[in-house]
Amino acid sequence: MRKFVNDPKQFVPEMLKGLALANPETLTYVPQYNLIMRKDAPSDRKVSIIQGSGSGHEPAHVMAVGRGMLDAACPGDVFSAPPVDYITETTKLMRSEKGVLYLVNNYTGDRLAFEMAAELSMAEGIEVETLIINDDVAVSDSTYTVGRRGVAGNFFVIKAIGAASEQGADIEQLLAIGKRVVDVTRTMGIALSSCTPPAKGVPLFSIAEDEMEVGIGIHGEPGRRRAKRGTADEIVTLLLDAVVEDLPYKNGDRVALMINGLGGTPISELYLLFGRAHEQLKKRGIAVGRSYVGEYCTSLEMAGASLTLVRLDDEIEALLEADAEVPIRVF
Amino acid sequence: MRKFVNDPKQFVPEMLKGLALANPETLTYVPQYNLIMRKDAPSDRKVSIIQGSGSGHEPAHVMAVGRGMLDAACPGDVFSAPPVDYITETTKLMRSEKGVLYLVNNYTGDRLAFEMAAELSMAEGIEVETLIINDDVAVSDSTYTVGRRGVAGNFFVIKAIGAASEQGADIEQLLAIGKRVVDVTRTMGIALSSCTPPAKGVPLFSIAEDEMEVGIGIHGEPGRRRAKRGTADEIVTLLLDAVVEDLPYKNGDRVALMINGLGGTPISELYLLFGRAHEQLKKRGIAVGRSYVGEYCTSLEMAGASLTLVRLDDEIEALLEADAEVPIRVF
Amino acid sequence: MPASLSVAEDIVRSMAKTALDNEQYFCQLDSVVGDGDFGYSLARGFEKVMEEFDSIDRTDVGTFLKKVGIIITSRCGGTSGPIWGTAFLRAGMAAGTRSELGTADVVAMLRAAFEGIQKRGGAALGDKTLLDALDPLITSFERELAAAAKPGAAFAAAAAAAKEAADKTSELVAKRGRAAYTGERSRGSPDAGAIAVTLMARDVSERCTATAAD
Amino acid sequence: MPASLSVAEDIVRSMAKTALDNEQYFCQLDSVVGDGDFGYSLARGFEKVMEEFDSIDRTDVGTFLKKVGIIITSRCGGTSGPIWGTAFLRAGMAAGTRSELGTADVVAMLRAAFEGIQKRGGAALGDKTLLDALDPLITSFERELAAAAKPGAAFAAAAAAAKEAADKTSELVAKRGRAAYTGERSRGSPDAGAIAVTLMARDVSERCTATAAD
Ligand SMILES: Nc1ncnc2c1ncn2[C@@H]1O[C@H](COP(=O)(O)OP(=O)(O)O)[C@@H](O)[C@H]1O
Ligand SMILES: Nc1ncnc2c1ncn2[C@@H]1O[C@H](COP(=O)(O)OP(=O)(O)O)[C@@H](O)[C@H]1O
Ligand SMILES: [Mg+2]
Ligand SMILES: [Mg+2]
Ligand SMILES: [Mg+2]
Ligand SMILES: [Mg+2]
Repeated sequence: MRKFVNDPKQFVPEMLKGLALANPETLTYVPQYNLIMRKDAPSDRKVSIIQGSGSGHEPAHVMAVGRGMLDAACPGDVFSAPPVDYITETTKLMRSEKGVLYLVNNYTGDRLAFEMAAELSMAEGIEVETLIINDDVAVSDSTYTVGRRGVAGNFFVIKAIGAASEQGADIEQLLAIGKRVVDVTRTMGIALSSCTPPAKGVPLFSIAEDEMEVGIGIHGEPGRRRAKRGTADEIVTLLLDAVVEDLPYKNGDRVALMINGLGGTPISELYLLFGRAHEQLKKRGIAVGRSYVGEYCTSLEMAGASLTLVRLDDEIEALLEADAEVPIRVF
Repeated sequence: MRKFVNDPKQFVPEMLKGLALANPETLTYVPQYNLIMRKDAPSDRKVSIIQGSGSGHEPAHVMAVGRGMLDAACPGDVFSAPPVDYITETTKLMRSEKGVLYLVNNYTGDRLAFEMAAELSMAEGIEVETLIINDDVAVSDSTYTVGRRGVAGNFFVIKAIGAASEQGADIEQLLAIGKRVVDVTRTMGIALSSCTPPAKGVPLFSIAEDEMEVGIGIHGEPGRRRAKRGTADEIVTLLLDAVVEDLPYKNGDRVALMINGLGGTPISELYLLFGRAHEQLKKRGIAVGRSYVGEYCTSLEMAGASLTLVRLDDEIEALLEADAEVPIRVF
Repeated sequence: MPASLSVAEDIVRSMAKTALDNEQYFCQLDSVVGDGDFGYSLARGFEKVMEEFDSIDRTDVGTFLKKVGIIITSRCGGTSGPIWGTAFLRAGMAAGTRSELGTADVVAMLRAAFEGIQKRGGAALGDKTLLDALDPLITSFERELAAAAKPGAAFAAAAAAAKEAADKTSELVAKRGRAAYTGERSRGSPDAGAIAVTLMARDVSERCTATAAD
Repeated sequence: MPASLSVAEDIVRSMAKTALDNEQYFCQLDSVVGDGDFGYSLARGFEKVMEEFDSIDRTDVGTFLKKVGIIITSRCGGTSGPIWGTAFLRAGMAAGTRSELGTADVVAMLRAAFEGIQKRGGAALGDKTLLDALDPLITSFERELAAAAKPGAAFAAAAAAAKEAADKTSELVAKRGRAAYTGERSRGSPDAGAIAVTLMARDVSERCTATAAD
């Protein structure tokens, strides 16, 4: 295990402690409930936005807490949904007259935990709504009864809802905006290596050096198929085919294009992929209006990348453009 | 080779193409000379700041081109200093009445190439000055005739000089500022894995899963010693001991603390290291005034991290705080 | 202390031991088709139960089990937190405030747990979840008791039925939880949750029923 | 075409072939103690020389070699660009505008290249660089010629002397370039640049001197 770690069970708390120490003016870490919150939240003038899900996807979502993004995050252990009472306590801390909105990635564990937490919070008189994010085209509803997974497209939902909530939108408006973003967002990923959860100590799966897992999930869940690794161009084509044809994105569309690294792939390769995807989209008559290259939603140190498209319109674009300030900024 | 790559020899140009496509309003890529420049540079009201060195350290330095940072970057191939005429052409493009400043990391190849390029540029009547960056404490002057290496501390030099040049400082003032920053900046790194240059196809060196290379260079050059991997706490102690005692940083000092990832280590682990370093510094009576956690200077997909300290004073802190805008921002 | 409460205590203690002893094994099973955290999640939940064990409210078996459910829900992440927490909560609710429980009560509690899981997670039999081991366990237990077996023998038979059913989940395609994403590839390995139920039943059978009311 | 120019062409062509044929090997040598890019850098430089070979200005040997130096400097990254570029530039300058060159001229050109490298890179003999192969090569060549050996035989002896010296760099601790950071660990493997000089000399000796003026 090539990792910087002390006690593997304390991996997440120690990370959160570091995160708060690095952002002393903006973030607070509450160790009892393993949560990270904005120092200036909640405010009765805005809906509180909360996300929780397994850890190991950093910067998602603990490093997306800040002005214009999340108000609080309640992460679980690596790759595990957070326990119900951590979510409930986070909700209580974020209680606002305008209500609390949960942004939940579509995984069974997360859905069940947030559902129970919502029930408990509503019993305490807190208004809670939930938006489900499910942008991954690798798995399709027809064959998988649990539905599509929430992956890197998550970022766009947080960004748009975060911006709108900052502007004072009420909870119904935020739900509507969130659904509109989810509706036009699609992602697919490719893994070139596995990853090793600290408490597990061994890789989640094994994959040969010349193979790739097409349609990988962000917890090492297998995707569509295992194949021989192609060139960067071939991989871009494969990802674009799956993503573009799913919505579908059409000739004349204007999109945000994200190349997201899964943790172990250097940013040089991500820009290389971005350049080729940009060119291929142009050939399809699809214009890239906004560009995102880097790590947004990872699987620990997995080598790999995902490609996300968001169809832009004036409203979505303005929300994506709005100012925000979260720890993941480099300076 | 678990990489997204087409023709390995085109790795750097394809990355640069993607970088420019992702930043159409701010950056231009000039394929003939493999350079990235600000669209709004040069300006006769400011000294042009140029950095070049081997690629494979991204975001350093091609993704540090932008307002308040570099005006242009001329990268070489992966881990190789750029050819002389690429530097010369970059210099010509960045010609300014106020002069051109080279920020050169202290490696033989880089020094020789920039020296030849400076001679050629000055022959064309361009005022050129050079600042050498050498923050790595792993190698010490007494034993290594080539001197210390320039590593992640590089970022602080670019940031401070970039800010001052934006404010109109002349080339002598910039040299003085740069030297002041170099004088108070120290770094040391640890590698947990090797990395594979795309055109090489095999790892630079081999290291067992339970080992670490203490004092690693950013091109896979060996450091001080090979040892059994310690816990995160032990590693932080080891890095801090080496860095703190070198300057030395003293009780009462206020510092910037950077935990830089070498490419393959997820940001979760970097924050964990940051938290422990912050605590240990506090015990030594050293206050962390500014925090930097993420990837600033990498070695492709190497697993590992470096720790940098910069002793702050009012002038340096104001320059580090100044606004800047480079591609490596996440949004 | 009423006999039923001490049996309930023994059973919870035994389940916790099984969860903690098999942490790595359960993770491994979950990583074949899922995401490999099942053993870890379950172990953290039961670890917390054991930490707080002595101070859990023991007014009656129902209260005791509900409290166990709340601890698990609060500390165990993943799908398993809500699922296993709900099971204990429902079993406790079914036990009510009775101080002594008969075999019929135990069957009712198990059924309540089963239905709670089903309602919470929306899984059907055959979806390759722990329900596929739990259902034959309850059915077999009930059948043996109806055939006048002693509780200990009946539960031993139930544990064996659960084992057989859990092994058979290998033939199923996962339709719930993270394992569902693997589709056809999930065939060939048993469900981690079902195996956990089986091992717990076996251990409970071996460790507890000797001292119980048979 | 003057004989000297065609010999110079053959030598450059041979050196380029050696660089391209041994790209991986030179990288490997550099990665034992350095950063593994030496073969790649050298190959890219000589590749560019071969690409532009036919259009290089051939007014005289001096001009030809200077142009080769400029191409290498412009295209070859790393330490090798400035080092090898400077070597060809200096050799070309030493040749001047003469159209025919004698063995004394060749020795002077080699010495000029040596001094150029030394000035550019600041390395001394024993610092474990290509100079440690180049110096015995020149000295031996000069000595053999002084002893009235034919140029071909003298160069073959010089190549052998270079080889012996390059092998001996294994015993040295690197003091220059990236290899310097390895300190004591650099002992035990030969210097990549020195080995490159050796192989080029051997190949030039085998391929070119037969056709040359001996
Ligand atoms: N919807 C569901 N209903 C009931 N049990 C489920 C459901 N989904 C998964 N399970 C059970 O939970 C086990 C996995 O638990 P865990 O690893 O904690 O969940 P995950 O990692 O999917 O969040 C599976 O082996 C299965 O037995
Ligand atoms: N200062 C120097 N002077 C002369 N030759 C040098 C010097 N430094 C390194 N070399 C030679 O260059 C070779 C390495 O070249 P290269 O890999 O291109 O350089 P680097 O990777 O260090 O920039 C060494 O094997 C050595 O022979
Ligand atoms: Mg899980
Ligand atoms: Mg090099
Ligand atoms: Mg799981
Ligand atoms: Mg080298």
